[in-house]
Amino acid sequence: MDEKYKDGYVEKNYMEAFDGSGEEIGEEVLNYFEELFSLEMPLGRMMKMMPGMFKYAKRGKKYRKNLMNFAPEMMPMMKDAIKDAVGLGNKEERGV
Amino acid sequence: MHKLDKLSGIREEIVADIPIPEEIFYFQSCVASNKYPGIESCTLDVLNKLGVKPFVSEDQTCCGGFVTFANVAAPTASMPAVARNISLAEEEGLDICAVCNGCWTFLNEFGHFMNGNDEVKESVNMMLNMMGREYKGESNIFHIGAMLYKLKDRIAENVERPLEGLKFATHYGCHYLGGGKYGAIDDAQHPSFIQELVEIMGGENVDYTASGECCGTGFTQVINDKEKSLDHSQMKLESVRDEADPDFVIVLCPYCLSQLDRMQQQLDYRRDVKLDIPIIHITQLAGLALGLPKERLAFDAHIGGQDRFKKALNKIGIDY
Amino acid sequence: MSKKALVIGGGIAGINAAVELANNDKLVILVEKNGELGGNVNDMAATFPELDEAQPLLDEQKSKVEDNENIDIKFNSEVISVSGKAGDFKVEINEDGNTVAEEVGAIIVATGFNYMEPNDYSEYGYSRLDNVVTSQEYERMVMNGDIKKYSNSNVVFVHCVGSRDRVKGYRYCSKICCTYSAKHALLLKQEVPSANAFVFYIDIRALGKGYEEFIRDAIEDYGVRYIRGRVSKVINKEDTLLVKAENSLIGNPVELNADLVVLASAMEPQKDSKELAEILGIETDDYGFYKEAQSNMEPVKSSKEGIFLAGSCTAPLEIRESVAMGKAAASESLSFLG
Amino acid sequence: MLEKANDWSDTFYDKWKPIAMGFVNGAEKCLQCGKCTGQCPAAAVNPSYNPRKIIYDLVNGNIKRVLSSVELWQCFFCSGCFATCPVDINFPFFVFMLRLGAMSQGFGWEDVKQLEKYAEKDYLQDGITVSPEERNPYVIEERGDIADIRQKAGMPRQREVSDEAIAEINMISDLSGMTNFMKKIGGVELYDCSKCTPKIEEKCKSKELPKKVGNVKTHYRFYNYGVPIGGADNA
Amino acid sequence: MLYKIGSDQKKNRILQKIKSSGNDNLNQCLQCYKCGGMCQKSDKFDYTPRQILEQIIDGLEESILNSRAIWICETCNECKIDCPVAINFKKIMASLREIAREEGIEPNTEEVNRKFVKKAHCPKKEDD
Repeated sequence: MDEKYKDGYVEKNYMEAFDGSGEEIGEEVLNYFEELFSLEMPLGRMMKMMPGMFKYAKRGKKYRKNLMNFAPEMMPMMKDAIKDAVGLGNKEERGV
Repeated sequence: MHKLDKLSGIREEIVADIPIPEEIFYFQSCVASNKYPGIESCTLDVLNKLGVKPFVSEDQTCCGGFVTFANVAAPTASMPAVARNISLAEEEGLDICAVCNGCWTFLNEFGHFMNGNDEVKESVNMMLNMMGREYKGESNIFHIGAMLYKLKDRIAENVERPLEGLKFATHYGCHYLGGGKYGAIDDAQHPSFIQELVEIMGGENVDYTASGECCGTGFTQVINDKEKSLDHSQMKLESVRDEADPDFVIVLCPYCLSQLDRMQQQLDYRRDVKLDIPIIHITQLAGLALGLPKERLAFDAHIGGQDRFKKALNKIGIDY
Repeated sequence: MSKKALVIGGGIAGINAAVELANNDKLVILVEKNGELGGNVNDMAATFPELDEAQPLLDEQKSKVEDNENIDIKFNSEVISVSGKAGDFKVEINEDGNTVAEEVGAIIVATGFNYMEPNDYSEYGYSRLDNVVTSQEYERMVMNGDIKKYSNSNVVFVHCVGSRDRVKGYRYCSKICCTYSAKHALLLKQEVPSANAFVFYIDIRALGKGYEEFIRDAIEDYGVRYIRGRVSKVINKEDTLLVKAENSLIGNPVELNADLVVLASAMEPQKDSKELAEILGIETDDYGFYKEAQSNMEPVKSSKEGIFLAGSCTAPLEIRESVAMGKAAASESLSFLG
Repeated sequence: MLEKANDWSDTFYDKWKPIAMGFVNGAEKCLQCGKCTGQCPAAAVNPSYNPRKIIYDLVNGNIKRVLSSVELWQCFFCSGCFATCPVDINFPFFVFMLRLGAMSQGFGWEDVKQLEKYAEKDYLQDGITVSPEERNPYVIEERGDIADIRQKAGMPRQREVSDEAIAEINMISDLSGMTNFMKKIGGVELYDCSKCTPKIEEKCKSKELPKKVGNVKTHYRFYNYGVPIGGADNA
Repeated sequence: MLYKIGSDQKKNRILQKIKSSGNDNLNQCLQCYKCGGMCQKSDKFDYTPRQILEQIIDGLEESILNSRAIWICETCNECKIDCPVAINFKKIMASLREIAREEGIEPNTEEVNRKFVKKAHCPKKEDD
């Protein structure tokens, strides 16, 4: 029998492996999933997307053309994201 | 002998609404193109012979199912890739035909999911618009097994090399019948559509106890925990060898093919289990019956069961 | 108000309803679909929990009906149309081809149930494998002695085939499979002591008088092995059947080579229960069982006045309760008979 | 194995369902009947793997035991349980989602590390997950080079994926955060089996854990669902 | 791990030994786990008392004889007092320990109950 599984090694250690109670761990995992599956476009996420777009644009002319005709669609999204982030939008709507 | 007449679980209503197209988008599978090219060449020739022109596009990448379910790519990362692949077929206005259980289930599952969930479709299309593509979600995804079953009358007319005297066992794989149980043409527990095709082509069906079991890859277990995957494959292959002793085992998915094929050598090397079972894909079965030449069948890409290949193919007139 | 009553269905519930009405010197028309009375009890070898012979008991009930001149039994017949209201219904009955018109004061529906054919359960291979039978066929095997050939072999009884299943079956629990599976195991052990009996259950529901002791006797005295876990697959090996399940009290999967697999299939309403409901103008629930007026306070009244329900056409029931319901329906319908 | 029930988070499953966009639903309908474990190929070969127990723990909120368990990573993904389940629970999707949750808590990285090569080197660089390169020496000399077989079959020596497609999937991977997700893990670099030495074999087989993944501290997993009789040696 | 059942109970060595040692009401066990709930050492067990009973009936010798429970059991017999069918669990554990000793299976736990450690000088027979 492996040394690791003698007397209560499992109970002691898997409790210590988590630093927090069941509720906290549940919250953490839920926040992780929330952020993983979130569909809104906050400014932070858009910033993270920038390097990917530049790398794509660097690859060649026709890729830059694709990004160009995507630009008109991106502009309104950028405006909302910046407005949300900077907080220029009306306060009640964002429930501040 | 397989009791076919007693109870066939084929779902006629699903078979009925599979269209017989003139042209179809052939979705290249990664294991097929890089490990078993016979599947690709047979599919192209068989579809051409049956009057369906396959359209192959170099822009089509891997379905991304393996990297997603191996937890390296989150679903939000692979859903746009699936939408991108499906949008290639939509540009040509074609339906997609996949040769692998994994590709079919993955494209189908996420395809239906995106159609059902509008915000997801919007956010996916936002990413695809950057590349000048757009996912509309019109083209449906069919499995090559379902297409061959739908074209079984044409197969019957075009059989040039009847498979007399050859014994065929089947392994249906898990994802097409089990995972996609609401889209598949046959019942998951007692499938019989390959047996019908074999009878049309003149072969004889043999059955074995572990025919419903998984092939043993466990999707990533063969990489992460090879012993357990070998245990299961050994149980299955020994059941095939002892009870059915077939000339060929027909599979629906190249990943099952690679597992059952290569594990014979691993089992011989690691556990001294002597197995000599030829494993072929359903498209290679169709290629065999429709008289494709030896090179197009590409059986020399297979690892296990080479002597049995020689014996069986010589029996029907191919000097292998 | 007409003095006659109509009883649809000659099973155990219908028989008792007819006898009660006849003993109160009312005239009864008993409409029976098949050629003989008794319904599902005809296929029964023994009853539970006393395990005494079922057929003599049934013959005694049948003779009560046949010798009673107040009861006019119509075999191979069915009701075509019903009109009018409580107290004087006008009924047309198709008896062996020719239609007969009758005037009745009250109608008692006792059409009973039938065992579901588990063909959708291809994992059990019901009509595909030879040694996989339903509980009804097993009872017939016991009656005509086919069971003797299973000496020192394994017989497996599978619970909940078709019931408690949202995907291919019905969501309700058929109530008596737990008890009659124990009865089947006991019949097997008495007939063939050398056979091993295995019962795969999810939870034992002994919902009647003396049923729990009955099942515990089967486990303790007769050595029937009860394993908690629903059977996942029955696979056809060369000559035996490989039964795969999980012993969920330990958590390990289990394999067993069985020679006979008995499926306790669900009790579903009769195939034509919905049509008959339209003819009578009464409501059914979405499975096809007839709906009581009020499930607790008026279990015997149907949704239409003057029409009463008896037996397992309302829900899966054992004999004892069908008989009680038959008698209750008879007594309640008296007020409508002149 | 003491069940510290007060340590369960019983609202986890209900809150989780809407977040996971409908990928996971139906576990609350579970009858605990064991039909899935009966036919499960993984439960037949693994000493303590039991899908029914995993669903039970998830619905009751004992997520600490699920996320830190080795058994969660032993599923064969064959969806036989989804095919036979009387209440249609798509268990492989639950395992897939729970594995994502376990990775967020630092478990399971030794397995994902071995698979990361297929995503970074093969999928993103040449667009195909399974590369033609062979590592099994028997296959290399017995079967020979796949490119010759493809040529004999009258097909191009190598399946080409257009660089436009590769550019696009790379952009998708960057946009969706998959690239930096993989950078954190750092895949196992695979050795050439024909030039194998005991030292290389030991390193190749060992499943040492990445020290940290991003800011997530990594842990080894535990056999939480039963004593590993005979299974402990490769724990 | 998958295990096979169906061979008749005569070949089940452990069951026969337990039956011969006096408690043959093993199949009366309702699997209701009243015994484990009140047992003082049940948090240290790897298998709950009722799981051990179930495995005895099925003949899973390897997992019973390797389990920690048989060595940690305090033999206080409180479980027999509360058990609805009065299964003498203490005797069952005793015969399991005897079989484990005959087989020479080392207890895989440090917390072996002092009662079972036979001292060289101590003539007392174990358990009574």
